[in-house]
Amino acid sequence: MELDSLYQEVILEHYKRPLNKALSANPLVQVHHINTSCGDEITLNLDMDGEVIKSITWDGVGCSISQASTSVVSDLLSGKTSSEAMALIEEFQVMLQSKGSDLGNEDNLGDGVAFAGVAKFPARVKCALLGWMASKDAISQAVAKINGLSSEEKR
Amino acid sequence: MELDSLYQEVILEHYKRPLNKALSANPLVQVHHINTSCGDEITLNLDMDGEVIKSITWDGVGCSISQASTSVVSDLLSGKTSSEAMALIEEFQVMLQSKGSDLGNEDNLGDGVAFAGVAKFPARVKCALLGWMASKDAISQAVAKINGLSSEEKR
Amino acid sequence: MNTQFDVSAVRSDFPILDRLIRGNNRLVYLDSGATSQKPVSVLDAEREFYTKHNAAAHRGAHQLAEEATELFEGAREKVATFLGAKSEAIVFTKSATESINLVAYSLGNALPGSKFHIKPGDRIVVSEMEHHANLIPWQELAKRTGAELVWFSVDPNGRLDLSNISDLINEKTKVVALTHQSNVLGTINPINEIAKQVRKVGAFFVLDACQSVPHFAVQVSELDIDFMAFSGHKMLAPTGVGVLWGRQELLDEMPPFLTGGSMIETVSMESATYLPAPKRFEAGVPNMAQVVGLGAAVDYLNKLGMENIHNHEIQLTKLAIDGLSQIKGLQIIGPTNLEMRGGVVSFAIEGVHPHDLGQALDQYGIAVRTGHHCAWPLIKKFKVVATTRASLYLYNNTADIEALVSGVERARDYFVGR
Amino acid sequence: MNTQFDVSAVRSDFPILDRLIRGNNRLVYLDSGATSQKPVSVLDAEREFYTKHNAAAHRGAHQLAEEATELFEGAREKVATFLGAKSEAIVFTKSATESINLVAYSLGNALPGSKFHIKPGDRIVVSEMEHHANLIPWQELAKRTGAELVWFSVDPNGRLDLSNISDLINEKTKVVALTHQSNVLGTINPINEIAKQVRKVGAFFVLDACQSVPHFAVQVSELDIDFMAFSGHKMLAPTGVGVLWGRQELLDEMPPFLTGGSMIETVSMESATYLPAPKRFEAGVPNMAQVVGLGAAVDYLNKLGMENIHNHEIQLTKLAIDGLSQIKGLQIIGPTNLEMRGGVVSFAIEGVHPHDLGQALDQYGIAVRTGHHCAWPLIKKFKVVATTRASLYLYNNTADIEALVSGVERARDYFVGR
Ligand SMILES: Cc1ncc(COP(=O)(O)O)c(C=O)c1O
Ligand SMILES: Cc1ncc(COP(=O)(O)O)c(C=O)c1O
Repeated sequence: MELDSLYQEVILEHYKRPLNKALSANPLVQVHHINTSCGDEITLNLDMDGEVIKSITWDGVGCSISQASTSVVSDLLSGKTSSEAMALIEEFQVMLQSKGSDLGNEDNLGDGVAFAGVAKFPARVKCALLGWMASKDAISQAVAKINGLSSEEKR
Repeated sequence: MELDSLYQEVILEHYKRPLNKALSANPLVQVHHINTSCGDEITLNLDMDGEVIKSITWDGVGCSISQASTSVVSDLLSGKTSSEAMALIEEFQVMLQSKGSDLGNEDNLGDGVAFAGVAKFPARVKCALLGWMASKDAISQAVAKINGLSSEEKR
Repeated sequence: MNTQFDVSAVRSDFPILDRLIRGNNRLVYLDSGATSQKPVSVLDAEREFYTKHNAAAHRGAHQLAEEATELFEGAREKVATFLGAKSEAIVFTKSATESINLVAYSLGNALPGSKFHIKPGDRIVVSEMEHHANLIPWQELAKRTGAELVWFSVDPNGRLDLSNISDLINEKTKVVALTHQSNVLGTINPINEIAKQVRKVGAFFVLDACQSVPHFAVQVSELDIDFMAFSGHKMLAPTGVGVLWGRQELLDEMPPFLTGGSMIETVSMESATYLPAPKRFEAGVPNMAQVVGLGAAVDYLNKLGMENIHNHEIQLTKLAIDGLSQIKGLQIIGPTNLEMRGGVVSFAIEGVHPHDLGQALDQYGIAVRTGHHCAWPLIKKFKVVATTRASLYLYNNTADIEALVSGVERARDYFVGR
Repeated sequence: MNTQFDVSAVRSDFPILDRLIRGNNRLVYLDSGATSQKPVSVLDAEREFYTKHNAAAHRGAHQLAEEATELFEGAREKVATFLGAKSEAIVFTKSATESINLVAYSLGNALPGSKFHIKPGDRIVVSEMEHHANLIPWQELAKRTGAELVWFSVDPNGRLDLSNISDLINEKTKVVALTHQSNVLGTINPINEIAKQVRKVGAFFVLDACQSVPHFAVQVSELDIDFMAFSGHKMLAPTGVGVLWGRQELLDEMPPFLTGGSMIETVSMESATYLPAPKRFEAGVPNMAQVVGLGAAVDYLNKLGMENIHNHEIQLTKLAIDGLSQIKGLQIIGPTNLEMRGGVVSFAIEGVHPHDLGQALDQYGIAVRTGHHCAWPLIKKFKVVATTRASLYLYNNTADIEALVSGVERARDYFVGR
């Protein structure tokens, strides 16, 4: 059944047991994203250790795709530098907009490649991207904040 | 050719040599009517002799149908009482709204029956009615004026 | 089932029902609340208009223009008769959304002194179960005029809470805009009961009939309302056509909305005067083919009979509610009794997000809608993220309902296990 | 004639051209300025949408909804490419009339402080040759906002009088709304020349492209304008669909016009926030089948080539002007040279009212338009009651023009004698 090609085992696994789904206290950055076409929402906290992402924690409601995908991204990006993270987000986005032709590089995206099948369902691409776009937004804000701080410190 | 069934000889005759097409001075009532779908306009003057229509004179621009029809009505109604005139206008209107089934009574409508063919061309019905509706309006106003006057006189 | 209603004959008029979905599944179309499918007779009427009579209605003395005008105005008569209305009171728009915006903008255009003028302190009343199309235009009108927007609540059974009606609809109220049937809950609202209070305070009553006119007999002569809006595409007609019915004396006096050709009486460079309704509100070359298609849709509905259609839908609705209620963790959002209720069934299942459910159903060939159904405040009120909605129409049969119930069960098992 | 352009092949794509008129006359359709005829490929595209893919675009995760969305958005891309524009800058409306009203109402909705806000003392510039659709919305906006409406004159040759351009378009000017090609005169206006002055004062330039986009290549990237409006039905597409193109950064910022479903970001009972363009301006279930038909119309035009179409029309226009000019008492209303001019020929004949002429031509199978052509102030300016207008399109051939010229002669003889 084709349903399994969309809902890969690993997606259902992340959906049932999501990673990092508990908001950290006093985060460096908090963002709130909504999928306006369906009402799914997430809140995402980001903490950095210098250039390196210390943790991404989150909470929210949504479909299995958006929940699992947020679980995957929160895990994947921890320990990466902000620029490494941004590149991975870009790679994931390209895969999802490929309409199914790009199967993703597991070495880079890890469990993220399980979402390659979603690209064949245009209405669901936004679900898969929700957590990734929230992460991207949070990282940009964090970088701006750190640069702002350091330039302030320099003054 | 079917064109002749619309443009009967008598219509073209009235169009080329319209009757009463010169406005009387100091009329009892003057009305101005426009066919908003094409811009044709007429000004029509009405004078009464008690209950009897003394004259209908007019001026204006329009197609052969509206010009000829106004010529016909101005001639037909002269000498009629206002209620006779209203009945004839009603009769003409019924003929034109019959879609061609009512050929009109020549004893009553005179040259007016030449417009029976117009009823088959819905877009032209308004043209044929322009002068008749203006006459109806003018007669109503005249009657109101006369009644107003006489009730004032009675007082 | 209904003996006067031969659903398999009906189905053969709808070519799309032969489509296979996601491989080899028959199409089970349960999304008619979003848009309905079209019978061949409607498609043929449109095509015949284009291939034989196409010309600009009301704008030419030639034969095609005459024929186009007759077909266009003939369709207006059909719609009028269908609603128990006069032709002159039927305004063609592009959609219910335009129809409602038309009323809101026209009121907003009225100058002080006009009975249509809305001013600060005036009140506009809506409800929590409105579709965005019958909510946001009134929010915006309230903002533009300084009027206050207030609303009826919805109770946990999905019915309007009328307990505070005389607080809500008071002497300040200028407009009451309500839906006839909720597109999420299926609830049919007691219009004439509410109308009594609307009449008492002299407000205008605007009815959103998008989900009622396609599904049961609606006669404006029996409803004590002032305006009514609906879309053709939800009642077998082409996309791109809607209707606004209004009381003739109001339509003739209200300020115009869209301005342009064919709605004018006289025009100079400085200003213009306007024709009475319906032309007053139909600026431009109209959506002629779509209107002609709507006329054919009305013919089709009349042939079947609105009473029969409604009975058929209600029988299927009962089947659906009974079947779905058996499913573990499933909650029907909306009334579960069939009194004052139409063929729209929304539900939520614990542990299965509507998006996932809709996706699984689609994989089995079953088309439903998931999300907030353009009624976000209502969805929030029921404290769910979204719902799954099955909405029925005359071409659905018991097999469709059985497919829905077993599909939902199967999907539930897939996501949460047995 | 044009070797790249096989008009008899083109004609075979238009079934209506086989109609017989008033007995046994072949149809000579010279009223494309009012509305064009439709090729089979457009009708087939619409029908295929309904019989295979019909569902509410952007509103469902099921397969039909996905396909409908793809077809709808695919048509948007076709239209964008056709105009040299970005997809996001193409807004689908019901007509040019709606498109122009959209801009006028959106500006009227802007609050003080916004760059779109229009206030007393501001100026709106139009011209004497505007169609009512590009005149009355601006009269009404001027009335609502207290702005002043001023206009370009038209000279006796039917050209815009630009001598006072810097008086008209000055630092008070907020909007300049002009037609690309006059629907009465055939005049094509020098847009970029006027745009220089519009840019200098920082006003918005709104172009009515109803009579240009269907007839010659229009690339928004080459026109220094801000908004452009046109209708599908005049360019082979179905009735009920129009386009507004706008500069992306303006569309995204402007206040919405029609409000309702599918154009929102978030909604509460009190207020809503809105998506960027194009969705911002496409409230409600869209006119999907008509948009898909418009996409097919664009395909058809592209296949023939806009350059070829224009050349073909210009050759026929020359024939028409030359032929008609020979007729005693006939006056062409509009330019008689072919520079900056399209295939619309208006005329008047002494002693023959246009209505009578139109009626006689109809009797011979020739469809023209007579009257004020929704441009009443222009007709008054030329001191005629009305004109007769022949308007050409790609399916017309030399036989059509010959029929027109001899028909007009015959009619003239009928009404005024030889
Ligand atoms: C120049 C011009 N502008 C605007 C319009 C209005 O177009 P529509 O009636 O399709 O909205 C027309 C056609 O009627 C036109 O020729
Ligand atoms: C209750 C209700 N009102 C209004 C609308 C809006 O209709 P449309 O999108 O056709 O304008 C809909 C359907 O979407 C509806 O269900």
